[in-house]
Amino acid sequence: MNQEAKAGEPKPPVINNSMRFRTEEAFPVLKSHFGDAVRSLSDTRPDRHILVRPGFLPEICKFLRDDPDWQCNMLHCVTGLDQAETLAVVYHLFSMPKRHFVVLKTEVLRDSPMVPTLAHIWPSADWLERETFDLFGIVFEGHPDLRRILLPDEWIGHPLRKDYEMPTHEKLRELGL
Amino acid sequence: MVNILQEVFEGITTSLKGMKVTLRELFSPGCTLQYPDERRIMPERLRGMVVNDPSRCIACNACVNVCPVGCIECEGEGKGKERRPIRFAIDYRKCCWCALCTEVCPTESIFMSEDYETVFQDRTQLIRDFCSNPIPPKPGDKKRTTKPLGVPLSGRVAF
Amino acid sequence: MTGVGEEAMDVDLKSLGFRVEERRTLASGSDELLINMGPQHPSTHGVLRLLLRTDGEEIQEAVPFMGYLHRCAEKIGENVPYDTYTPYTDRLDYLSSMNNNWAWAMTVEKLAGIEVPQRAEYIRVIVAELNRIASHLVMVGTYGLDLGAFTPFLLTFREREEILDILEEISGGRLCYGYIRIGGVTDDITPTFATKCRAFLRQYVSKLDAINELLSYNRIFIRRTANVGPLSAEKAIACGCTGPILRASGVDWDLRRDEPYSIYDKFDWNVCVGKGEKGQLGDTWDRYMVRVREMYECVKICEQALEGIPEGPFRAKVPRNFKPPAGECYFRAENPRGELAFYVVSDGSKRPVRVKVRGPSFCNLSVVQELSRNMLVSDFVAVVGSFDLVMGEVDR
Amino acid sequence: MHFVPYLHEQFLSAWPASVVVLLVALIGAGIMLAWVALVALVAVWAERKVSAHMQARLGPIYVGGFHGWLQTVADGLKLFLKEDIIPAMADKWLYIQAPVLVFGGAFLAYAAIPFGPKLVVSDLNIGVFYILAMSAIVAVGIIMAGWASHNKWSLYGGMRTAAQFLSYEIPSALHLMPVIMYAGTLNLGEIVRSQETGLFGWAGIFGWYLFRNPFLFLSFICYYISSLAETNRTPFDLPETESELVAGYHTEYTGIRFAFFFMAEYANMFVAAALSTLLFCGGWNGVLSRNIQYLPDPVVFLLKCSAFIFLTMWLRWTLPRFRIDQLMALCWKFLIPLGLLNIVGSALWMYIFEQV
Repeated sequence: MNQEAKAGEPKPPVINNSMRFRTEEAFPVLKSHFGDAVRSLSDTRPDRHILVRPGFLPEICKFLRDDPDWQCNMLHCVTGLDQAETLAVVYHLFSMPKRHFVVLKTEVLRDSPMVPTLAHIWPSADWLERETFDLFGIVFEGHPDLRRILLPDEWIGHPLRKDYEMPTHEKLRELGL
Repeated sequence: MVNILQEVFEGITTSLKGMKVTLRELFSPGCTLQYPDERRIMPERLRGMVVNDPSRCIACNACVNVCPVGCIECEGEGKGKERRPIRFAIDYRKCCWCALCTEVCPTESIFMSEDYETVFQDRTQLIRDFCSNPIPPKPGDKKRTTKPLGVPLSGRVAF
Repeated sequence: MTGVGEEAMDVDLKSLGFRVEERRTLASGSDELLINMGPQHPSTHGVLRLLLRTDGEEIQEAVPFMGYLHRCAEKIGENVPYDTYTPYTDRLDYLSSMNNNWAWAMTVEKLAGIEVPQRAEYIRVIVAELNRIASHLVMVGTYGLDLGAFTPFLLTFREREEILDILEEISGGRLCYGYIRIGGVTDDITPTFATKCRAFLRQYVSKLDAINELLSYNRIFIRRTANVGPLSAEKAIACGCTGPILRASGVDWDLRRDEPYSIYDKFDWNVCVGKGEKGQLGDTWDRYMVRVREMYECVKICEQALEGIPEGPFRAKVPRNFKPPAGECYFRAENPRGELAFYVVSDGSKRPVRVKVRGPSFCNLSVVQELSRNMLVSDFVAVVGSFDLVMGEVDR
Repeated sequence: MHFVPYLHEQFLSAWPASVVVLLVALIGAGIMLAWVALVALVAVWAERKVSAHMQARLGPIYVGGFHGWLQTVADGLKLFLKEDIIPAMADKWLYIQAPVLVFGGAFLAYAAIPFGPKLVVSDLNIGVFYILAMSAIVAVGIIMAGWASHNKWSLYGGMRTAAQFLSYEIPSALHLMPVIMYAGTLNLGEIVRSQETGLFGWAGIFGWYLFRNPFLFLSFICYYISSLAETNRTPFDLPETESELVAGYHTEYTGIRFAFFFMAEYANMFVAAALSTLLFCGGWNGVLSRNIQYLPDPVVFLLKCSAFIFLTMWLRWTLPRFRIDQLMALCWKFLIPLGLLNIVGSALWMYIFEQV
């Protein structure tokens, strides 16, 4: 079991990985530009993220996309996250010319999970947000075509939330699925 | 006009090249085997159907815990070294042939057999209880039953 | 067109979110036709359903529907231990399970800071590149099939079988290997592995040349694919396309070179980029040809890696009850179909809190809807085929 | 048909003439039907073997012993016994008629094909014209099948057929014109006989219209291409494109009705090969002069036909298929102008070099 203890210690990653995360460097820049809209920088390992307020997300993203220092021209991934009290959306922005990642995270309440859409900034957000909506029930305001994407249209509930209960076979049959 | 002629010329020459390839293939031997009559020689590490040898099994539940699909059911009897399974069932409907169970097994009783013909006449046969329906011993099959997959060079760090 | 299932039309339109007026014009008096291409259509490569609104042979709109193969891969990820998730990654993109395994293993290794032995890295590179060749062979073959050429399909499958034989020899499986695991690989290579690999690679290039003669440079094939469905570089990046599709659009980007994970920086090879030789840049032929050329490069990488396999352990010691530290981690790897990324959030327990699979096919597929405007049905088949979708990964 | 009056006078004088004619016609038709079925069976088997070996496979190997030669018979039996499904929304009458019409068109063409100097069911004066007309019926059947299936993919197949078959009727007729001009007749037997000797009285291969002049050679290639399109073979198999239209016009057909379509395709292939042989390749005339021909005429003829059928298969398993607009462009922008050019060119050639 000493193996386990060793693995649990925080130590610098030794694997050969040249993915460049510049989230730490982005934080002061965003903080100075957007003030309170940028809440905090997480201390998670190995990747960190910047917590932003959902309302300012499109502005921040537009800044990161258009600013010559950042040039995040690709929205690599949009992920939902269930954090018990809140739901979160994590955005992995990637810059092809600058070769770096910036990770943004925004938290919304479980009861009214509303996040503005980024589909007009990056077209790739379209389907990724639809997927997040489908599996987490996070509503992306202003999304051009917010429908379920992986589950059937008649599906009830959002399965990747931690409080989701898998319907029984009888229930599914009732729903005609 | 020149374009059309060039197009036609290219069309004909590239088609002829393609025809050359197919003609060559026509006279080269096929690579298929007439399956029930001819069989491939299977590699040693072939992951056939998972089977368990209840005489060696100690019902430690390691395989049950590691199985990603939960296809193993095991009930044991006795304590310590005396522990033996009274029921050890593998549900082949769920099994995903990942061989994780063979790696964690401390007594190497569960292993991937060489039997890759997984066709059954009815569904009940897909759940096999190795206690009531043990595997017949294969004389020429010593090696597979003793060395499962993934034993690291430096002794047994089973995982 | 009289009454081809008007009730069925209603349902489709509702789920499409078409406006009511549009539905009316379509139902009565319109010359347009609504056709379901899939989920059982031969050239959607799996269970993709595309609803086509066509005017004659011309497609006005194509709306993809998926989820027919949704197997809750992400939900399962939250409920199984890290290493036990490996067999599930096999089944994401089932044509390149080695690469999936590897991406997952590297994600967890990054999260937990596990150092992988050099021997394991070499073995991983070899098997992953072999699997990449196998995966591209399937694409090349089935793409010929989409365009009506049968023979390339079986000829490529013959080569693929040889790769599968090699991979079966070391892993025991033919499609879902589960070979690359956290900390290394399941088992050391067999004594005959290297010789078999070399023998295969030696004869393979000439076989690939024959496929080129038979299909790639055939004039009919070029006419069918060049200038069809061109995708601009800006659009490809904005839509999140990755892998061969991005490269076909002229973007010189390959993770293996630009973000060299593992030991890719040790090898000498070229990134294949679409040049638009036969038509516009980023057309279907480019997307096809990038893959064909990549196969030659894979051969180079494999040969170099085979030369350099060092002695040593093939697997790092990973504790049996493996618990990575709490944290989050995003890692991507260059898969045959693009960048497969895993986002893992760990709370320090045995099981991850969240596993997100960013499948390359999923993001690539989102372009299809835009590309399909005013395109013939035959061209659309060519375009969908060129994206080389694996629905296991789109639907997860 | 000298046989009928003879039969009537000698043996069946008590019967009315019409009955005897009908009887003879039925017997002839029966023989031809058996022949068509045989051709289809052999051709299907050959296609499977050729395709298999080109694709590094073996093809049928068990049924019947030698290389699975009975496989198609077994498959035919299986198709006979299979359930015949008619889709609920299909136009039942048309749906049932379509395979009959498709097969009928292919079958009727056999009546005018001579297998040897005297071996012909009906020695028509307008043989070429008749065969072209009969193979056009196939198009009607396919369009009917596509429409009646009540399947949108089938409808596409049917519509593509309408465009493709009707367009390709023109070049295939146009490219036969130079031959007819040379022979001065539409009778197939006469055309073959006129190929016994060529320019300067050279016999054998130089008598074949294929080698009479460059325009005829061009005509032959163009005719062969359009015959591929008319028999619905890759690279022109657009009506059934399994990767685009699932299976096109015969998507919904099962069992014996599907077998009819299948048989018609191979029957048509033989007709196209026979026309190429008869009109361009000297029919039953061997490579050498007729005086030193050792093989029986029908054998020579069938050998040539087999060569053409093999070529068709070879092309099918090599080439990808065209797109519909490319197919039409090939027809209207290339084959038809070339057909007109060939007619003029052949006429001039005949006038200048052969003083006809």
